[in-house]
Amino acid sequence: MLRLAGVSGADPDGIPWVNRLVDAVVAEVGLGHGVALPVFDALAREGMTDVTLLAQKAAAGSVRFAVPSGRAATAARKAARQSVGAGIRRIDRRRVERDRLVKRFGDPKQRPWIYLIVATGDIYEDIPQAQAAARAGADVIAVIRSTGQSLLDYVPEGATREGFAGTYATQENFRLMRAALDQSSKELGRYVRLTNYASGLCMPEMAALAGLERLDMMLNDSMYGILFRDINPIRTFVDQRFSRQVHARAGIIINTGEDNYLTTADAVDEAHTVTVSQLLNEYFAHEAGLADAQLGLGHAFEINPEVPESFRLELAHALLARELFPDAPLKWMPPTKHMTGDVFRGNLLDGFFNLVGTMTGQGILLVGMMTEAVVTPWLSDRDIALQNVRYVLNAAGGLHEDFVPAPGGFIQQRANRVLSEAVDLLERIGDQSLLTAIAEGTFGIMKRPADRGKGLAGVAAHEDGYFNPATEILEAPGVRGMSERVPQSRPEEVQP
Amino acid sequence: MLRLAGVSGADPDGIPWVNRLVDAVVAEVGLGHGVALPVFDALAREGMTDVTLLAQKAAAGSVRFAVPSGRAATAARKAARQSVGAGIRRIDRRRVERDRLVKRFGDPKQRPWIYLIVATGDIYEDIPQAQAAARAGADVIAVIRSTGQSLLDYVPEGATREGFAGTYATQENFRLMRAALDQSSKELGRYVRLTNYASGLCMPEMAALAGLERLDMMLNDSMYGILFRDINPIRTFVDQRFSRQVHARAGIIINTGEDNYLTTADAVDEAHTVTVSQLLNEYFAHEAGLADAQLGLGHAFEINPEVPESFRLELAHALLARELFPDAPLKWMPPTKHMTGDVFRGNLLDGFFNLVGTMTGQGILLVGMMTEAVVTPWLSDRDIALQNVRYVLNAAGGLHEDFVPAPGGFIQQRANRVLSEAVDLLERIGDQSLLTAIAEGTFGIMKRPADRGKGLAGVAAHEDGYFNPATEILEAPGVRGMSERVPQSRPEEVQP
Amino acid sequence: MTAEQAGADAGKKVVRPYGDTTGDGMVQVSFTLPVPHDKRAEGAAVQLANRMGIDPAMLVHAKPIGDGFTFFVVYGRVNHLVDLAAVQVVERDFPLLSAKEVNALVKQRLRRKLSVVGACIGTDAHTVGIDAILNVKGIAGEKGLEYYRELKVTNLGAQVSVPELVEAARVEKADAVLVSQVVTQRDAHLHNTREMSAAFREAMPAGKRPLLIVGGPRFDEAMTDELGVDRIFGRGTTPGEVASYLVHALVTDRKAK
Amino acid sequence: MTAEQAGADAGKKVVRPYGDTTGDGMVQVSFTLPVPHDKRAEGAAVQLANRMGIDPAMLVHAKPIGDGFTFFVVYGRVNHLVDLAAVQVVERDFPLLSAKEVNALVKQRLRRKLSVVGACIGTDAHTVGIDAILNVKGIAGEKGLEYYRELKVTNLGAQVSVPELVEAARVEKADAVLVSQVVTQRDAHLHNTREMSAAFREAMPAGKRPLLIVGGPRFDEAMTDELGVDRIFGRGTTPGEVASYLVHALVTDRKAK
Ligand code: B12
Ligand code: B12
Ligand SMILES: Cc1ncc(COP(=O)(O)O)c(C=O)c1O
Ligand SMILES: Cc1ncc(COP(=O)(O)O)c(C=O)c1O
Repeated sequence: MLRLAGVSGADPDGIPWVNRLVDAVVAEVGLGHGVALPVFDALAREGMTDVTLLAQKAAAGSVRFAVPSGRAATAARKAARQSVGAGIRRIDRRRVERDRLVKRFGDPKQRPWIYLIVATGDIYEDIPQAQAAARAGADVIAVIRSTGQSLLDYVPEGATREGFAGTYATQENFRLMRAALDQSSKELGRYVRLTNYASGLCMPEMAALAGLERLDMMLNDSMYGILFRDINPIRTFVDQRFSRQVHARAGIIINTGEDNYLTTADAVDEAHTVTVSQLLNEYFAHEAGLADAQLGLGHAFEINPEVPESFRLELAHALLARELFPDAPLKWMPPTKHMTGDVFRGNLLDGFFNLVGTMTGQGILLVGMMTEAVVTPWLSDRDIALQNVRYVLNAAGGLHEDFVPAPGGFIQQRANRVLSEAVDLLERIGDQSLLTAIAEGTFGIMKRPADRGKGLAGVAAHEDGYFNPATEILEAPGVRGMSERVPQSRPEEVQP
Repeated sequence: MLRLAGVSGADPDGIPWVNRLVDAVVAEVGLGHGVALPVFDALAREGMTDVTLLAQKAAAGSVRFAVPSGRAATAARKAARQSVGAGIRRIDRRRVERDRLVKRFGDPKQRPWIYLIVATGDIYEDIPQAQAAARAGADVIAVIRSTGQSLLDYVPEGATREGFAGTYATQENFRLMRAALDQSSKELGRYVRLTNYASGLCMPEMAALAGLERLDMMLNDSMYGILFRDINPIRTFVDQRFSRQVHARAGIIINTGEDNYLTTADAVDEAHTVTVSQLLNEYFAHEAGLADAQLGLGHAFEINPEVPESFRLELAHALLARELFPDAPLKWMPPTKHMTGDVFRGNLLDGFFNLVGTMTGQGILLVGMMTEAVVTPWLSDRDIALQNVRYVLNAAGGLHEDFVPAPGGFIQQRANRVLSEAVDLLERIGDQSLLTAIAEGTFGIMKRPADRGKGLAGVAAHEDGYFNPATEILEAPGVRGMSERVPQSRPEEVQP
Repeated sequence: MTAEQAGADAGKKVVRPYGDTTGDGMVQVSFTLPVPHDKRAEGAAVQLANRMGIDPAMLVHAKPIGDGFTFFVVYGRVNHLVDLAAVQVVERDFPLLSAKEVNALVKQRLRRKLSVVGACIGTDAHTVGIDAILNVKGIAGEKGLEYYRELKVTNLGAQVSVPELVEAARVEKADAVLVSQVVTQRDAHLHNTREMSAAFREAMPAGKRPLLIVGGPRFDEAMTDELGVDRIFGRGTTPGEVASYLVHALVTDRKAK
Repeated sequence: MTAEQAGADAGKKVVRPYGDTTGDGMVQVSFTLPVPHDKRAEGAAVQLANRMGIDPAMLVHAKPIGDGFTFFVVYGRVNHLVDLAAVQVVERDFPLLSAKEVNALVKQRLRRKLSVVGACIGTDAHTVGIDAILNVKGIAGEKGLEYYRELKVTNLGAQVSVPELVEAARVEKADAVLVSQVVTQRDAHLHNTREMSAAFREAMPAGKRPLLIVGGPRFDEAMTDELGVDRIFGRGTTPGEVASYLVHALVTDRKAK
């Protein structure tokens, strides 16, 4: 919220002013009323307009905070709405800008869109690699962030050249990469999309920064943080809601993380948990105002290739998702768990993954790398992988016409079975509660109780008079309507 | 023929006694009456029984030959029949032996049979590589012979450790490899088949040796020698007939060479020439007494992978062959022409080739190698290639159930078009003659006139009284019937 | 079996890579050079192959990537010999025990439960490997250490900081600390392991320090000294091997530590 | 452009392989060793990688093949530098001419047709390459030499013996002999080329000998002296290049021969 109000920069230790400000507020008045009222009240009292300056003063200990009431509260609310509203208008402008650029440069010619990751750990190596990937055919570039970032309770500042298996997600890195890809889009006559993560302890902030820097997609799952980062479940559900409201407003497509379950659980036995999670993600997304066209629901090609008829099982699962969510741009994830150091076999598996992708009409295809079990992708891995995708889409792009699962046959039976297991599980969850199911290890065989996990300290119940101008604006009637109207981000459908 | 009569061994220069004998006969009486009459006449006159000894004497210049007549001719004919008949009985025994071993060890569990080449250029390296391949899943081992052999007018002798891109086909090499594979068959509980070439100037001799050493398949095409080795067309048609009669008797499956056309001609434009050649090969094979189950008619995955929908075009071609020859164990050949030094891409293409093989029910699958454009296969190439085949057959072996070419769609249209082009071409050939069509470069865009080519000297018109005991026996009524009765080499169908 | 015996068993000491003929020395190499594709780039690729000892080098594939890079595939004969006698391997120098034997030995000789603390440290969140070793479920048909009655297992999970780990080891009176590291980019696994072993050295006197074990798919098992740990386990480790080693190092052959 | 210029153009002289970061030196290698799969075999694979200059070497895949062989995949950082300035390349040192220019130059300066004899020699029967250069059809959108009005082309086809070739060259008064060699197993292409050039040296005095050109996908273009030929053409040669070279060597710059 404060990001939308324009707070930026960091202290000499790299802790952003946003965080210093929130810390100061929480120390004095707690979190129960939200930070907007105390902050804008203090701003008025100090006679200031720049919230970043206020944060600096607060960090120095020279500002007092209180929860205002009466006229002071009304004034603070007004100022907050204005300030945050300006941020949201910036997001709106970036969305219009995206629509304009898509109109000018065009969308990819084919489905699925080709989605590629860069993960050098240095934004200045990432940029040329992303541009090379775009030139070689990538439609979407995902910049992987450093391993530790999801557990940082702040967003680092500036351009970064470090990190393991990826560099940090920062506003400046977003800006640099988006600018580079705008250049590539122009060169290639095709709008190249950019992706990062709205995930981890800073989910909402990431969403805001993504909107402000015109990212196009964000990894954003309702349960990933709980299961794979051991973040407190309640905090996660709250944060994902806000972040999705921002994404809805920004016209950003979310990518959910069901693929991750199959890296720890068995892809055949637990196939139905993917379906259940997709349904949950869909529900929470709709609830936060996202349109179907913004739902990059995830699923993955993770069946052990030694399993007889594994390819047909994959087809069954992929088709099931396709039929359950006909209007969602499903995100089809490549094999990872059963990839080994045998890179020749790896490239082959990726080819069959690509084939399922085109045979079942997936929306977004995350390109698999032959070195999956070895290193984060090399420049050449990406090139080989794209060549693989191109071959398959070009050579067999129309094969779905001739692919008719035999009525009552293996594929249909399998899809039915997964669906009925999913329904059973949903009924069981309905009897208990989702939080209980998560606590019991239903998803990805990870057990996560609601009263544990990282970031628990940041969870507080709303007190009377809680006020968050951002949610207020994002939930205002009409806005929801808008995102419903942008299923394919088609330029003519954009609101003025 | 003389091979069947038991002539073996070679002179100190490595020229087999068979050849020395024929040369001596031809020098004195020409080829028009066949060699049987002069040889067995001389044998009687010299009071000898061992034809090899006669050959040695003839080479030393101490035997005179004549075309006998009257009683001498009758006696010579009888002796020749007896002697050659003994050879043919040896072939019959090897066939019974094969049937017994197949019964004991079993046939491969899956279709297509997995066919692998070894080509080290040294029989003693070939053997362990073949055994390793069998252990890794190969059902058929083809031992590639040296580049020059097809133009040798004799079959070298003994075990050989030299040659380029393969070592020589010799009777001893056949024996050594068959023995090694019998051992592997026992170890694996699956009869491993052995293949070589009845092709080139020594086509008939190779066929005889294959029968004698219980080879199981032979490359044998009615036109390959003409087109790709510039061997005289008439000689080739005569030789292929005799060699096929021997194959029919020996229960050997022939492999025809249509795949080769597509290495010089375009696989899309000239697809119909493959169909035409298959029909010709089928016709000549039936005519020589081969049963449908012995017809490994060839075709190949050779469309430029850059061609849009290339994979579906391959499916169309493969299905067409499958439907035209429902009872033949079609031999499906891998990509070669469009393979490059990019071995990662190569392995991928081979995977899609394997997929077509299983989706269209091919009978024999020649395993493609990722190093096709680089080297003759390495041990590891073969292992990687087999792993590729295993993955595809295991993961997608039942996919044909769900593969239903859309009625009137791309695949059906393509198959129809190729078929109608094939019919047109056959009509054109019918109007002229096959020899003219070949002379004009119809197949593999190679022009081969009937009065040119290698081995022309060995072509002679039959004179009155021409006698070949082998053809006589092989064409005797009942024999044809026998081969008709062995479609799957099932043991219970073998003649006593 | 020791390395020497193994060498003797094979009956030969010096080998070369094998393409399709004994002694042919053939290998395959691929790499990218940061130069645009032209003849000079191809020459540079051959030069590199030559320096690697490949001669003759067949450049069989060259493909431009982006503007300034070219990817190459090279085949050829490498001139190096492999001296099997000189191979240094961390062979298993302890007997492989069944769960029953492990329990019996701990019970008889140690007379208390053996305490094991496990974690993924640093920012690494790949728990599948350490879970395979520790959790009852195990891997490859073998149960994990939790299944052993006489072992007390504390699995701290992922993204554990080094101070947290040291503290937990102290609280649990750990006999052994098991650390997993899967992310290797920029040698993350090496940095984290060194940081961990240094912290234990600092926090506890030599005699009191738990046995330090790291594992992960990309470790070189011979680097124990360099990393300051007692043992390294690599790809495909099974729980049984780890349990057997624990008994060997902490119970039957304490000096091994 | 000469090699030196090219080096200068790139603005840098020394590079390393590139995995995902400038200077990381990363390469991929695969090979088979004739040893059964065990730890010692893995150690041997790492040893070989180290000798090739890869350090650290990550052994990422090991798979037994048959009884006594193991296949390995290794990734790692190679320590060699690639010195672009030292790259020796056979750069095109003649102008690329159009068919029209070729014809014009032959007609004006030679004043007769230039006679070319082509063949696949030895037991090699791969004619697609030489046909691509000689036949009208050509390759890659360029017509072959038969299309050039002022060239007289005799294509002997496949599996031509060296004596047949020498004889044909004499009969056709060949200005140039073009030989293709595609099969390279056991260096067949090198043997055959040497045999061919020796035969021409023997059969004809230096001044009368036709220009000797070989081509094929696996030749090293720098080996002309070793093989006794005037020029070698490799992968992806086009007819235009060959025609231009013929004019250069036989018409415009006779001393080049
Ligand atoms: C599963 C997986 C995940 C899961 C992890 C789930 C979980 N709870 O563990 C999820 C989806 C969350 C994930 C996320 C990421 N991953 Co990940 N992941 C994998 C994957 C597919 C499999 C790893 C695995 O589980 N192997 C199976 C286990 C059983 O094997 P193992 O770990 O080798 O363990 C065995 C031995 O090594 C040994 N062992 C291991 N540890 C220990 C410890 C001891 C004490 C002992 C004795 C033995 C031992 O015994 C085990 C049993 O035999 C690999 C790719 C691959 N196919 O290998 C990538 C991979 C490991 N991931 C990678 C990356 C980069 C990431 C991310 C950073 C990507 C990102 N930025 O989003 C994230 C963040 C993770 C983080 N913060 O660390 C990279 C690492 C690259 C590198 N070499 O540096 C890999 C190689 C993929 C790639 N090529 O990019 N990942
Ligand atoms: C087509 C082909 C065949 C066809 C040949 C038809 C024909 N009429 O040529 C057939 C099917 C007959 C065949 C048979 C065999 N083949 Co073959 N074949 C191939 C294949 C698939 C393509 C070769 C080709 O046509 N390339 C396209 C042309 C245009 O490229 P190119 O030859 O490189 O030519 C270019 C340049 O090199 C240069 N050039 C070439 N020659 C010359 C000459 C001059 C003067 C100049 C200036 C330039 C020049 O210009 C050309 C145009 O750019 C390759 C595999 C592959 N994908 O490369 C295997 C391959 C060449 N064959 C191979 C083998 C072993 C055989 C056999 C021996 C196998 C067997 N035992 O059955 C047989 C026998 C052949 C024999 N006696 O030589 C091996 C050679 C292995 C090696 N490195 O030693 C290969 C690499 C396949 C393999 N991996 O095993 N083959
Ligand atoms: C939804 C989601 N968020 C985040 C991540 C990445 O992990 P981290 O948040 O730890 O960087 C993933 C990984 O695939 C994911 O699917
Ligand atoms: C029918 C046939 N014969 C023979 C060969 C092999 O060539 P050669 O006879 O020259 O050894 C092939 C090659 O594939 C073939 O298809």
